[in-house]
Amino acid sequence: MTIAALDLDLEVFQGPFDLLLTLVLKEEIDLLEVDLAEVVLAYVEHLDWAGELDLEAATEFLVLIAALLELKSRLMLPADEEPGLELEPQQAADELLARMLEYHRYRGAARHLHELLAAEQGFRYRSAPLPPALRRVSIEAAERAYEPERLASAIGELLRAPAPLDLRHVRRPAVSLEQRLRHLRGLLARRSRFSFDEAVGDSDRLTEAVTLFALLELYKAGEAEWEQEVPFGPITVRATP
Amino acid sequence: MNTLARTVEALLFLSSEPVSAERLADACEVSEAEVIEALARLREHYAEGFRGVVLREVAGGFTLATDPVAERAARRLLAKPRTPPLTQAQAECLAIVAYLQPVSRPELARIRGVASESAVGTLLDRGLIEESGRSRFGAVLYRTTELFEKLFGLSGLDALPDPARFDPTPEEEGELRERLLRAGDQRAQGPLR
Amino acid sequence: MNTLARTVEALLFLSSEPVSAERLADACEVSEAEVIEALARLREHYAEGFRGVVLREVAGGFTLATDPVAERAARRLLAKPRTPPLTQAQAECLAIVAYLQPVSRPELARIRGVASESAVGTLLDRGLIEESGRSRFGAVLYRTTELFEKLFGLSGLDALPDPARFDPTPEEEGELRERLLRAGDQRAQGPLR
Repeated sequence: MTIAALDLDLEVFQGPFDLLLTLVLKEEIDLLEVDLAEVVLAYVEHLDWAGELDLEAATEFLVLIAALLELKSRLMLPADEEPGLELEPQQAADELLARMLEYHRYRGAARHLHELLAAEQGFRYRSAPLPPALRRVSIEAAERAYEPERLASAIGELLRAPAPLDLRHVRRPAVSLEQRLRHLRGLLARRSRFSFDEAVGDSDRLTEAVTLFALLELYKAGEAEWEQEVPFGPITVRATP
Repeated sequence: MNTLARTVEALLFLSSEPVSAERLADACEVSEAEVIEALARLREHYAEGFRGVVLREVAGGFTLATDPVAERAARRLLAKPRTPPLTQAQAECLAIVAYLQPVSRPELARIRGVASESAVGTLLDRGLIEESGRSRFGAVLYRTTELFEKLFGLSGLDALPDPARFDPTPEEEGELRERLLRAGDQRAQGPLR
Repeated sequence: MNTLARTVEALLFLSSEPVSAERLADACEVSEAEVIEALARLREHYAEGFRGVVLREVAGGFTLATDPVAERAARRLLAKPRTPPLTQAQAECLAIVAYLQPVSRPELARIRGVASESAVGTLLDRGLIEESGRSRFGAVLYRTTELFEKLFGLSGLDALPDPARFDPTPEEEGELRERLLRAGDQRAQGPLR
């Protein structure tokens, strides 16, 4: 299964992961309302169930969830923090408690509404059109009741195309594990040893990360080994003799 | 009244069209004979001259209808137009019909990016819009009514406010329809695939 | 049933919205007291549990509805599902709007602790809440609609129970406070920030 099809059941959304992503990007779902921990849990559960780690999918998932987390944290941080507004723990707790009590009340009220609605489930109302003889209302009895401005503003809102999206934060991995494996195997075939820096050239960090994954895979498969003499020093890769 | 008769009564109440005994039987999951028996019981309850609603057999089906005794009161009740505040969906549908008329339901849906059945139904019911023939493709077309102009205090359709005022990028007036459709498509599809 | 009761029955049958006693009296050209008397007679006829149709008092008016006994058959005949249930987020937003109306979106977010855009959007789409002007600070205010009262079987907003009824008990409150203070202390002292 690809990550795109990962089935989610969240408070604000039910469906595959990639639809969630689309809706978030189209701003039809507010990212602030998406419980990302739940998304991660769903993924972990999926891993549990699948019984094996699909590296390709894991990479994709990590990149996407990290981007979503970053985007969400930006949304959540106040634009500019005013210094000196920090509350003492006692004060903060009091305020939080007051909020929680208020929320508790409306959560209870919400439960009550649920019950009301459930009790109403069997009742249906008639919505048949009026018999033609009665359909005409008397124009004489009609008085001005609405503002024409309402129509103009309604059509104005419809005219507004959605703003172009800023996609910088969320990006589908442009590089696949398979590609990087092929790249490394190519290098190994041509040269007995090379440095990791050479292997990645000046690619972006994502490519670097996926190349490292690929290297781990090769090591696991017994195709390559590597050494690094000092921390942060150059990594030398060579074919397993 | 037994449960079946009660159920049949409820079904006739909900249906805006006459319903055949066959369809009633199917909905109630009983035989047609049982439905006919239940209808006979109902008929006793709805004997003409005793109730405000009567049971009629028309066009191969059964239906409930009001007794003529209520005609005058019904006219009085319904003659005065109802003018509860418009919901956003209703205002949008009404605006589209007002500015683009005649306009078809698929076009409305395309511009709004969502189906608009119930809003259109309410506007029809309240007499703010009405049918005005069919499009080339057979879709019902809508236009605003005289009542609409009266309720909005408009001397005519050309008295509608200029939509450009609410639009950050005013363009040629004649392009309104195309621009609405384009914006609607963008809303419906989004750039990400 | 007398003529007035019959007429009232017919009016309720025709009207798609609940009708107040006042409007019924006006349509029937009688006093409100007479209409209330006629409604009492009707109520006998429509006593719950005996008929397929029941008389209900919702959204400040009277209306006829089918008895739940017919729900299964109605679904089969009309193939229309019932109103979908509310999600937790939607129910919470609706509860806050119902009790505090008119209420703004920031206020909703403050009480729930999370932004509530999509829940509010759905409630607007479903016609359960509507805009009702702007606050002093320019935020859109929301209130519940007649449809809300109708779908939730409320005779009016005052039929909602006192919200204090949902407050936690003093013990629960004490426990909450203690847990919070403990967490606050840990944050103030501990190395983790």
